[in-house]
This record gives sequence, C-alpha cells and structure tokens, in this order.
Amino acid sequence: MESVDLLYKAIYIIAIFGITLLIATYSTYFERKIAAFIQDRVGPNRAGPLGLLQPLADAGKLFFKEDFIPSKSSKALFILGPGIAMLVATMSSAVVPFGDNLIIGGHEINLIAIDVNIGVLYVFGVVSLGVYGLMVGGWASNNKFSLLGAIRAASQNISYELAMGLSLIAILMLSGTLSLREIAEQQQGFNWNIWYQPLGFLIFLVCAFAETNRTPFDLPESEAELIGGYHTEYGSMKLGMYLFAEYINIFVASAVMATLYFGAYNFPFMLELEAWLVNATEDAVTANNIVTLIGVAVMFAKIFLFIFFFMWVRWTLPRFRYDQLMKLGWQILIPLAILNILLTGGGILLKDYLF
Amino acid sequence: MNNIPEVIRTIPLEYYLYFSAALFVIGVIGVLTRRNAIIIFMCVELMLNAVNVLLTALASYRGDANAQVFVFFIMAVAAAEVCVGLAIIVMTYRNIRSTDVQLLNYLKW
Amino acid sequence: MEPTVNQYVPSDYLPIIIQFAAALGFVIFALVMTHLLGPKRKSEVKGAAWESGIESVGDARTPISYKYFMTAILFVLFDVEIIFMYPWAVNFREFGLDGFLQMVVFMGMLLAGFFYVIKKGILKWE
Amino acid sequence: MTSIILLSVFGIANLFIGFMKSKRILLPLALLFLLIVFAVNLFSWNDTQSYFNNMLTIDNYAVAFTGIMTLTTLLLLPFSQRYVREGDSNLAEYYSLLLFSLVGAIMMVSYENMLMLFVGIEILSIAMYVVAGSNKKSLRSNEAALKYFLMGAFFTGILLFGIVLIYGATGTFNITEIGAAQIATGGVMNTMFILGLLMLLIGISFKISAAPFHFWTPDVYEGSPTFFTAFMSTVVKTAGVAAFFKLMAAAFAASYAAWFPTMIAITVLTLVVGNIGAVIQTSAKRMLAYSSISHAGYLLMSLVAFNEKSASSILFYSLAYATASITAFGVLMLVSDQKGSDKYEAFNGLGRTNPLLAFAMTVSMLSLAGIPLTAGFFAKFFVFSAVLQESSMLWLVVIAVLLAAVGIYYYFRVVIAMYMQPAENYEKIQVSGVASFTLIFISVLTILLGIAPALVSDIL
Amino acid sequence: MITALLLFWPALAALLVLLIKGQGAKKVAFVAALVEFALSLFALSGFNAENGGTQLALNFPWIESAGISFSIGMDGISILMVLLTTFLVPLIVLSSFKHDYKNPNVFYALILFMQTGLIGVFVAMDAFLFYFMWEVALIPIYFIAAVWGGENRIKVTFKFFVYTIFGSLFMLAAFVYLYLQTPGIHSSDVNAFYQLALSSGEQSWIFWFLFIAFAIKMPVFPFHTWQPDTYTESPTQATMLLSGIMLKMGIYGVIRWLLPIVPMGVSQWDELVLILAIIGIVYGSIIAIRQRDLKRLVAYSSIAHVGLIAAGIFTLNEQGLQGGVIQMLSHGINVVGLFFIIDIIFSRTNTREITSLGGITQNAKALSIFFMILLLGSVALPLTNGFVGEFLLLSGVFQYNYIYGAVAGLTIILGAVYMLRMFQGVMFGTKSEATESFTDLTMNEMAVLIPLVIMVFWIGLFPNTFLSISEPAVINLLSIINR
Repeated sequence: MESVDLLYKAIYIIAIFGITLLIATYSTYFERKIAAFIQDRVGPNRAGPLGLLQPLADAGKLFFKEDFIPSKSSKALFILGPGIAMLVATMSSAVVPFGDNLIIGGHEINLIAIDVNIGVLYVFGVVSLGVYGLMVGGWASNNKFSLLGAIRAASQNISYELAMGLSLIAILMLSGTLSLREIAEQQQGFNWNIWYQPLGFLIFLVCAFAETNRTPFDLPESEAELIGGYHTEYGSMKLGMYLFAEYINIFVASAVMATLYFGAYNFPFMLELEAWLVNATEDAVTANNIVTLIGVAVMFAKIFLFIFFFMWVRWTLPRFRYDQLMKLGWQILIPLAILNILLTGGGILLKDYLF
Repeated sequence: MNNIPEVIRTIPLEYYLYFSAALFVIGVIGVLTRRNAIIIFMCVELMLNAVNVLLTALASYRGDANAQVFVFFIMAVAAAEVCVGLAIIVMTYRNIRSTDVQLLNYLKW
Repeated sequence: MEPTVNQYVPSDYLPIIIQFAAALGFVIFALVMTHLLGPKRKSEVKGAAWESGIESVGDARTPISYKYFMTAILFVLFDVEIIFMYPWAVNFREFGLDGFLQMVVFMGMLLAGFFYVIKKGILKWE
Repeated sequence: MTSIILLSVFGIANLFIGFMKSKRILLPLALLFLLIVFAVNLFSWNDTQSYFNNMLTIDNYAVAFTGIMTLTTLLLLPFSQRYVREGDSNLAEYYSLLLFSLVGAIMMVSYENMLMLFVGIEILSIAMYVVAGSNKKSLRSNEAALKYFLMGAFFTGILLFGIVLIYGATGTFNITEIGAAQIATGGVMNTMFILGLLMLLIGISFKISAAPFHFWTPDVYEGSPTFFTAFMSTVVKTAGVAAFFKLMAAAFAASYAAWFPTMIAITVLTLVVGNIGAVIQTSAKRMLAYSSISHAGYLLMSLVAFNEKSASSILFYSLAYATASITAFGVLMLVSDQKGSDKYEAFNGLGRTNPLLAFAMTVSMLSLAGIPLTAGFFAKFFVFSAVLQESSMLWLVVIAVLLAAVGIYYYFRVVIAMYMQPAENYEKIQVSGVASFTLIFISVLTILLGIAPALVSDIL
Repeated sequence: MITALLLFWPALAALLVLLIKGQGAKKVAFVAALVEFALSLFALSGFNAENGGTQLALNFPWIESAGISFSIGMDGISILMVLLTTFLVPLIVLSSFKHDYKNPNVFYALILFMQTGLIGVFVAMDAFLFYFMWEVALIPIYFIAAVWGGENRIKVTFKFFVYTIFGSLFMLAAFVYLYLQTPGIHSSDVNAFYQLALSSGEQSWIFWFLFIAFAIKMPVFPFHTWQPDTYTESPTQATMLLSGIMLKMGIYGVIRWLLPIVPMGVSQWDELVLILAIIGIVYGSIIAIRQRDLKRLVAYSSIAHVGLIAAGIFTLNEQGLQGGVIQMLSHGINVVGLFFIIDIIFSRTNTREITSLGGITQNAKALSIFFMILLLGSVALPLTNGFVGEFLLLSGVFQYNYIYGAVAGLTIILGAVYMLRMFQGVMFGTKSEATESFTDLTMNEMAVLIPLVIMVFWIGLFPNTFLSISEPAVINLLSIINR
C-alpha cells in the first residue's frame, strides 16, 4: 500500500472515528427527544436551540465530576474496565463499508477502514471482547450489585452471541465470503439479503438488542433490582465511557445490520443511476463519486433508521425477566437459527440443483 | 499483491519457530512455577497456542491444509479442556475456597 | 484455506493500528482529562461499596449461582462448534449436498448435546 | 469404525435414557451396548479398512486392542453396583463417559494420522478428568481431578509440540509417511526432529504413567473413585501403550537408535519406581496404583524390544493385566465400601467371610505377580521372550526378573491379609449376583489364559 | 496317555474334593491318592526298564506359534520320582487323619492339586511346561503352609515363597534364553536344549541362573535359610510334602535340566558346587547336633543329606548319579517317616523339645521300633535304604576327589551322632511330665508307617529293583553330558 493511500485511509479512519463519536453523542440527545416524543412531552430544550447543545453539556458535566475510585476496589482494573469497553466499541466499526469506491486524484479509496477478508469474524471477535469491559469493571468495583450486574451482562452477552453467530452462518452460506465489503457488493441494487433471510434478520436483530444491553434486554442495569448494574460504583468520565460505549455499540450494530441485511450503501436503481450519470456528465469518475456519495448517505440513512428503531423499542417494550431472557436466547433463538441454517442450505441446494 | 500464505512466508520460518518456542517455554515455566490453578491452566493454554502459531506458519510454508485442520482440532479440544478444567477448578474452589494448588495436599504429590 | 480473489498484504492491516491508536488515544485522553479536571475529596463512607444505602457487609467476591458459570461453559463449547461451521458456510456451495449432509450430522450431534443440556435443567432459571 | 460410531451413538443414547425415572435399567443397558460393540468389532477381523483419507485404519491390531478394551469395560461395569444401589443421579453420565472414552481409546489404537492420535488421547483424557473428580464432595477426588487435569493438559501441550516439530521436520502427520520420510533421507535427523521425538516420548510416557512422568499416578489413582481408577489403570493404559507401540513401529522404526537409549532409561526407571514404590505403601489402593506403574514398565519392555513379538506380547500383557486389575480393583471397591478403608488391613479375614471374593482376589494377585497357572505368568513370559530376542538386553530381563520377585512381596500382602490375618469383625460383604458372576468369569478367564495362552497370544 | 492321566487325575480329584463339605473330604482324597498310586503302578507295568530314553510320551502343541508344546513322558529317573510321589501322597493324606483341619476340603484339594504339580515337574519334557509345573507345585504348598501353619507362619512361609519364586524367575530367564537359541521356529523341548551348542561363557551364566533356582529348592548351602523355619512352622503334612517330595524337584531339576544342558558350565563350576554341598553337609550336621526342637533337627539333617546328594550328582559319574537317584527315594521315605513320628509325639505331648521328652519307649513299644528303623535308615546303616544311596554317593565323591569324599563321609558319623542323641533323648531315659501318659500307635498310624518301613528294607535289601530302572536313563544322560 502506498503512503498516499495510507494517508487517505488515515484521514478516512479519523473521519469515521469522529462521526462515530458524534453520532454516539447525539444519540443521547435523540434518545431523550424520541422518548419525549413518544411520551408526549418536550424533552431537552434549554441548552442551545432545541436543546442541541445538551450532549455537550452532559459531556462537560461528566468531565468535571470527581474521578472517584471506591476504596475496596481493584484500582487498576477499575480504570481498565471502562477503557476496554470504549476501546472495543470504537474498534468494531473498522470493517464496516460505509460506501463504495471514491476516486480522488486517481487514487481509488475504499470507504472502509480495513478491507480484510475476515470482516465478519473481526466484528464478532471485537464485539465479544466487550464483555471484558463489563466483567472487569463489575468485578473491580467490589460491590455485590456491580458484580451481579456484570455477570448478568456477561452471561446474557455470551448467550446471545451463540444465536447471533448461528444466524450469521446462513448469510455466509448465501454469500460465500467473510468479507463485509464483498457481502455489501453482492447486494447490488435492490438485491438485499433481507429478502432471503427474514428469519435470520429477526434473530440477528434480537441478538443485537441483547448484545448492546438495550431494552428489553437491559437486565444488567435494571435499576429496580441492581441499581446501576455493573457501573453502580462508577462516576465521572468512566461512567461516561460505559454509556458512550453503549451508544457506539448501537451505532455499530445498526451499521452491521444494514450491511448484512439491507444492502449497505446499495440502493435501488443504483447501476441505472450511475449509467445515466456517466451519460449525463461524460465523466466516469465523477459519476462514480456521486453515486458513492449517495450510497454513503443511504447507508447512514439506514443506520439512523435502525438507531431510531432501537430507541423506539426502548420506550415501547417492557423489560424481560431474566429467566425469560435466557429461555429466549437458548431455547428459542438457537434452535430457530439452526432451523434457519437448514432451510437456507436446503434452499440453496434446491436452487442449484433445479435451476 | 499476493496471497496470505505468501505473506506469511515473507517472514523466515525460523522466526515463527523461535517465537512459538518462546511462547511454549513461557507456558512451561509458568506451569512449573505458578501456584494458582487458573494461572497454571492459562499457561497450558499458552502452550497450546504456541503450537497453533507454529502449525499455522508451517501450514503456510508447506501449503498444506492438514496443519490448518490440526489447528482447528486443537482449538476444539482446548475448548473442551477449558470447560472441564474450569469446572474442576470451580468445584475445588467451592470446597477449599482457594485455587492455590499447594493447599491441595491431602494426597502426597 | 483457499486463496481468495482479493489478495492481501500485511500492510492491509495497518489501518487497524491507526484505528486502534485513535481509539486508545481518545480513551486515555478522556480518562486523564477527567482525572485532572474533577475535584478530589475522599472519605471513608464514600469509599465504601454502595449497597442501597445499607452498610456493606463482607466482601463482594463470593461465589455466586453456578448457573452463570454453566452458561459460560456451555458458551465456550457451543461457540467453538459454531466457529467450526464458518469455513463450511463460506464454502457451502463447493461442498454441495455431501457437505450439507455431513453438517446435518454434525448439527445433529450438536443438537443432541443441546437437548441434553436442556433436559438436564441447566438452562432452567429459577 | 462401526464400533466407534456405535459407541458414540450409544453414549448419547445412554445420556437420554438417564432421564428416565428408574436407574436400574442403565447397567444392563450399558452392558448390552458394550456386548454389541464387542461383537460388532470382531466382524472387522481380517478386514483392514481405512477411513477419513487414511486417518484411521482398522486393522487386526486395532481390532484386537479394541476387543480387549471393550471386554475390560464390560467386565468392569458390574462393579458400579454401588452407584446403582445409591441411585447416583449421574449414573447415566458415568456410563456415557466410559463409552465416550472408549471411543477415544479405539481411535488411539487405530490412528494412522497423528491428528487422530491427539484427538483420541484427548477424548479419553477429558472423560477421565471428569470421572476422576466425580465424587464432588470428596476433597481427595477434587484434588485428584485437578492434578490429573493440570498435569494432563500440560503434557498434552508437550505432546502437541512434539507432533508439530515432527511435522515441521517431515511435512506430514501420517505415521507411515513419517516412517517413509526417514528412510528416504537415510535416517538423517535434524534437531527439530529429535526434539519433536523427545517431546512425543515425554507426552505419551505421561499418559501411560511411565517414570519419571508417573508422579501424578498414585495421587490420581488414590483420589479418584475406585471404579474409575480401575478404568484408568486398565483401558487407559492399554490404549496408551498400544498407541505408543503403533507410533514407534510405524513412524520411528528407522530412528530406533535415536530413541532407544531414552526409552530404555524410562523403562528401567518405571520398573524400579513402580515396584519399589509399591512395596512401601500401606494402602492397597495406592499399592495397586504403583503396581500399575510397574506394569507399564513391563509393557514398555516389550516396546523397547521392538521386534515382531512386541505387538502380541503387548496384547497379551494388556489382557492379562486388565483382567487381573478388574478383579483387584473390584474386590477392593467392595471391601473398602464395607470397611471404609483401603488399607491392607481391610482385607483381613476375607478368606473366611467371602471365600469367593478371596479366591478371585488371590487369582488376580497371582496373575499380577506373574505366577504360573495364571495369565500373568504368560504375559511376563511373552514380554521377557520378546526382550531376550535381542541378546544385548539380557540385563534388562535380569532387572525385570528381580523386580518381579519384589512384586510378589506386595501382592502377597493382600493374600496374606485375606487368609491369615485375623479380622476385627467377620461381617460378610454383600456382593451382587452379577458382580459375583463377573468375578468368577474373570478368574476362569485368567486361569484359562494361564493354561492355554495360545488362545490370544497367536492372533496377532 | 497314562502319563497324562497320572498328571491330571489329582487335579480332577482336587476339584472333586473341593465340593465335599466336612471331614469326609479326607477320605475321598485318600481314595483318590490311592487310585493315583495304582495308576502309577500301571504305568510302571508298561514301562520298559531297558530303554534309557523317554517313554509313555505324549506331545501336542500348546502355544503353537512359539513352538512350545505340551510334551510329557518318563524315563527311568522320572518314573522313580513319580512313584515316590504317588507312594508318599496317600501316606501323607492318611497321616493327617487324626487332625481336624478347618476347611478340610480346601486342605486336601490343595494337596492333590500339588500332586499334579509335582508329577508335572517329573514328567515334563518341555522347559516351559517344567517351569509351569514347578510353580504350580509351589502355590498350593504355600497356602497349605501359610493357612494351616504355626504361629510365625506368615513371615516364614512368605520368605519361603519369595525365595523360591526368586530362584525360579532366574530359571525362567535362562530357559527363555535357551529357547531363543534353538534354531528355526524356536522350540523348548528338552532334547532341543540338549542339542544346543553354547559357548562356555553362555553356559557359565546359564549354569548359575539354573543352579540358583534348583539350589534354593533343594536347598544347598547357602540358599537354605528358608528351610528350617518353614519346616518348623508348616503343618506336618506340608513339611512332609516339602521334604519328602518337593525337595526332590530341585535335585531332579539338576539332573534333567542342568547337567545335560550346560555341561561346560558344570565343569567350570562343579568344584565350587561340590564345596558348597560339602559345607552344607558339615554345616547341616553340626547345626542339627545343637538343635533341641525335633522338627528343626530333622530339617537340618535334611540339609546335610541333600548336600550329599548334590555333591554326588555333581561328580558326574554313574555312581554319583545312581546314588543320587536312589538316595532321593530313600530320603523321601525316611524323612516323611521321621516327620510323621515327630508329629505323633507332638500330638500326644504338645512339645517337640528334646529336653522335655523322654522315656517314650516304656509306653510305646511299636513306635520305638518304627522310629528306630527309620532313624537307622536315615543314618545309613547297612541293610537299610540309606546305606545304598550314601554308599554310592560317597564312592562317587571319592572318585572325584579323595579329600571331598573324606569330608563328605563325615555325614555318616555326624548323622549317627545327632540322630542317636535325639533317639536317646526322646525315647529313653526317665519319663517327663509330657510323656507320662503316652499311648502307643493307633491302627491308622501303623498303616502309614508300615509301608514306609517296608520300603526302607526293600530299598536296603534289593536296591537293584530301583537301580535297574534308572540305570539306562542315567547312562543315557551321562552320554549326553559327555557329548
């Protein structure tokens, strides 16, 4: 890879990183706004126009709070916990393709941070590291509620990871590759995976909710039972990081879902549009860049939709009971996912043999 | 641009060998010197992973899929070992409230 | 493994380092900043673990329900089995019907274990 | 191959049958399963087949050892009556684990590829780690399981590294090809190969508890529930030695000169440690543990002899040792259940209270000691004659003979206790019908093999 | 076929006896032993005494692939040993009638079972069969001695057992080595062994391997330490079996399996063996003189006698060998008789101390006479069986070396000293507390002693009856030795 390419890549990565943080920050704002909307109230409206500066105010508050460490806790681990959570959350967006190729000055830039052929595994691997953040934090606090919350979180995460992994297999069987970019490319136009994998998507969606500890799966931090869950003892920016990580995770989960099932940056009549643009502008590069940018926009639109969906659900559904949660994960989703694999496999084979 | 096996081959085989041998020896030393059952166990896992590293390197150098398959099996077996091993450690922990192997001297070593 | 159409060199993974550096930088920056900015006032009561306002009793590091532990162990097992399916899934079309049937046998075993676990009541909470 | 599949299926089936209310059906069912496997296995005789791209080869060697191991398990099962009686909730699991571990054992005697060797060893070992700790409340059992597991995993690592180094040197996992590779290079071996070979030797020596890698054996054998100790010291050992010999014969025949000095040192050390260690024990169970080390030594003797007689002598020795050990551990189990002790004193007066048990135990002790009229004699005889085939190893036989005489000392302590020592109370030990029958069967088998060894010794 | 019948009948009878509850077992055992004796006489009738080779042979493969066969047969030496066995066992069983052992069925079954082993040793013509039978004979006697023996039995019998096994393992090793030297698909037949051409170095160590095994059994000084204790602690029947028959296994082993196989080894070491044997003679005799316990006394005398037999055999001449054979018979008869008489005395007085006995002649005339005859036979008075054997043996030793002969000759003098001292102490003098109400022999005891005494005189007066049977075999053996 040439150094120029690398430079572009670095710029792109920083950009995505910034966008990620921005979206995460503003998710908190939207969350409250949407909650307000659903509950028919106003929501934040003091800081700045429409309360738009509210997230900054929140962040500032967190920064200026006391950086407090409980006396009986394990100091190093106590700091490490939120660090890991944040680190992992920000790392996982690296393999998501936010757009197609952008051609600048003759250099072709893939709008994907790291284009590796094991993208799916990468996401999987990095996301499952997130459990450490919770576990380490909860354990380090040396507080029974924290510990219980952390363990709940951990066992919930790993339980749903199984079903998630199984539901992904069906996608892989369809696409035959582990690279997220290739998966995205295969969904050219309107040929989205959701049409072939409705069941798989459903399973994945449920798992994504569980993985991000969102309602209705937010048992680790269910206030009524466990106070703050694993972050009971946390304050200042360390607490902020846990909260932040959660929103980043929502963002990444949405991005992954969009990529896997909803065609990523692809939108209907994309090729036709590009062909028409080439005709109209008589410049293939420009046409390509325009389409790519539209694709990026489409991608973010999809992501926002999912984020909205996440919030919508939060303010709509009640929380599961723990036994229901585990039962759903193990006894319903896993068999369903396996069924899905069998159906997919059978379908593919049937198609290959018959046609 | 070239494929992964070739990429791996850009580093001399000896380096992989030394690296995995070093990992392995660290594991062995850990097993022999540590007293905490869990750490001993982690050292054992380190040994297994040293093996995996070497196998992968060799597989690329030889273009032989057998070694890669072997890695898979080692991983699967290691997982099974983890399950059984942790279960045993937890069982012991519940009885003696410690994972220090030196405390277990009901039987002569 | 089959060499894929797209080919990769080690430097393809360089961006990971960039991303990691960025993430790490942010984390360290945030933690240091909050440490510097915030006030520092310590007291014994404040330092104690918070247990709904009641004085905390004993150490938190007590063994908890073995159910969680069982879940973890089962996860390790099943996760590895699932990982086994990934290469198969990627090359599914190549293996064709034979591969499919073999995987059905594999999944049969997996399911047998799964149902055993369920029947054994390990996943029963409460 | 059929037996592997059948055992796996039966094992799983057994798990589910365990959910039924009545635990009584489990034992007969497990016996039936094993009988079927035993019978099915025999059909593969003289019908060599390779499976999985030559990764497994079911030849006569494999069939013979499979037969022995299945038979051993079959004969061992009736002694699980304690678990049956107490209605242990995990009974089905124990049986299944035994069935599964048999799968591993069969893989160990029929592998053609080191991968299968590794997988076989692990299937066997992991099941054993579990059963070693199956007495959850007993600290001894816990400790045994933990030690066995940590040590086992550690040596598995070493074994694996050895396999990989051998692969690095030869480029294959197939044992026949490894053997051929050495011949092709004229027996030239590089450091990698030697190192790998050494680590392999260490790894497998651990599994068959050869000195100096035996240190876990007495503890684990003593701590584990006796029923499983019996399984470990018979089936596991048989599989280990059979696998060891297969490996050496197929893969490292050309480098005999390289591993011979190491192996002979291990053998002598094993013999000495096993026999001397057994002498100083006060617990019969621990004595049996040491004695199993010493028998590993005798088995290794025929391995180091490394000639055409080795295979059949290992086979016969394994069978003789297994049958005798089942009785020994079986009776020990019955006695220690009743008396709550596994010291020699627990056997006092057994000759008066339970003549059958005492007789069976005597036969088994005589067999273990290698006294004629029992299978043990011919076992030792075949081993010694295999070694003497190489006239340079006469001294090894001399050492072994001396140590065999030492062996008589500790085996006879049991016999003496049973017949000649007065007991505190003469309470008859309750023995189930099927266990009695098994004891009689094994005794008859032991004596039959001691009179007509050709029944087994000539088949390989 | 008759040989196989001889071999297996006692084992079958043992199983039968095992099934009989209560004291009836002894009768059945006695009848079975008598049947066995009849069988052996029948075998003798079919035996051609002119022939020096193996007769009445039976041979079928045992472990085919290894060339090991179940090969049995008898030559002149074997059949005498078999006759001795079959003759003594019924008497030994009969001698036990006054005892009520616990678990009689097991006791007698073991005796009969042991008989199989003993006969097996004498008829085996295959090295491994020989070894096999050697051990088969050992196990029952161990249990008899260990279960029904005296106070110290556990330690003592265990010592005995370990000693013997230890020796026999050496023998096994030597056999295996020899077996592997045989050409082609190996064979362990005795004749195949005879034909081996071994280097003198090989012969030398094989000699010691085999010799240690046999020497322990005999026992030859310095391998005798197990013997006096074992004889003392064992029940009388076991002592009789041990001294009367089992001891002969060792001597027979030397004759059959040592001398002809490693003649060069023998010629290298026979001087040393002779010296050992003669030391044994003198040592045994001197210790015997100092003994106060009757059983121990006879035990040590046994060492002396066996020493002489060993010395005679290792001279490797015809007199020596013939003397050895005939002395085996005589010693078997005498020593069984003596032990039986000691048992009788013990059972009536509860002591075996010479000092606490005395004056028995006054109450028991018949016992005195029988005792005297057996004792004189034992000290080799002319016209008794002991004389023939000792004469031949001594002349053999004299032929070999005058000095050795002279020293070995001491045995007669010393033997006379301790035997007569014993007789005097026990039978004459004043009655002691213990012998106050001594009763004479019962019919049952007479029935045991009469055949023994008859044999004492038969061998003493007509030794040729037996010598002629063994002579061709001995000559044949010598020709093999001097090949």
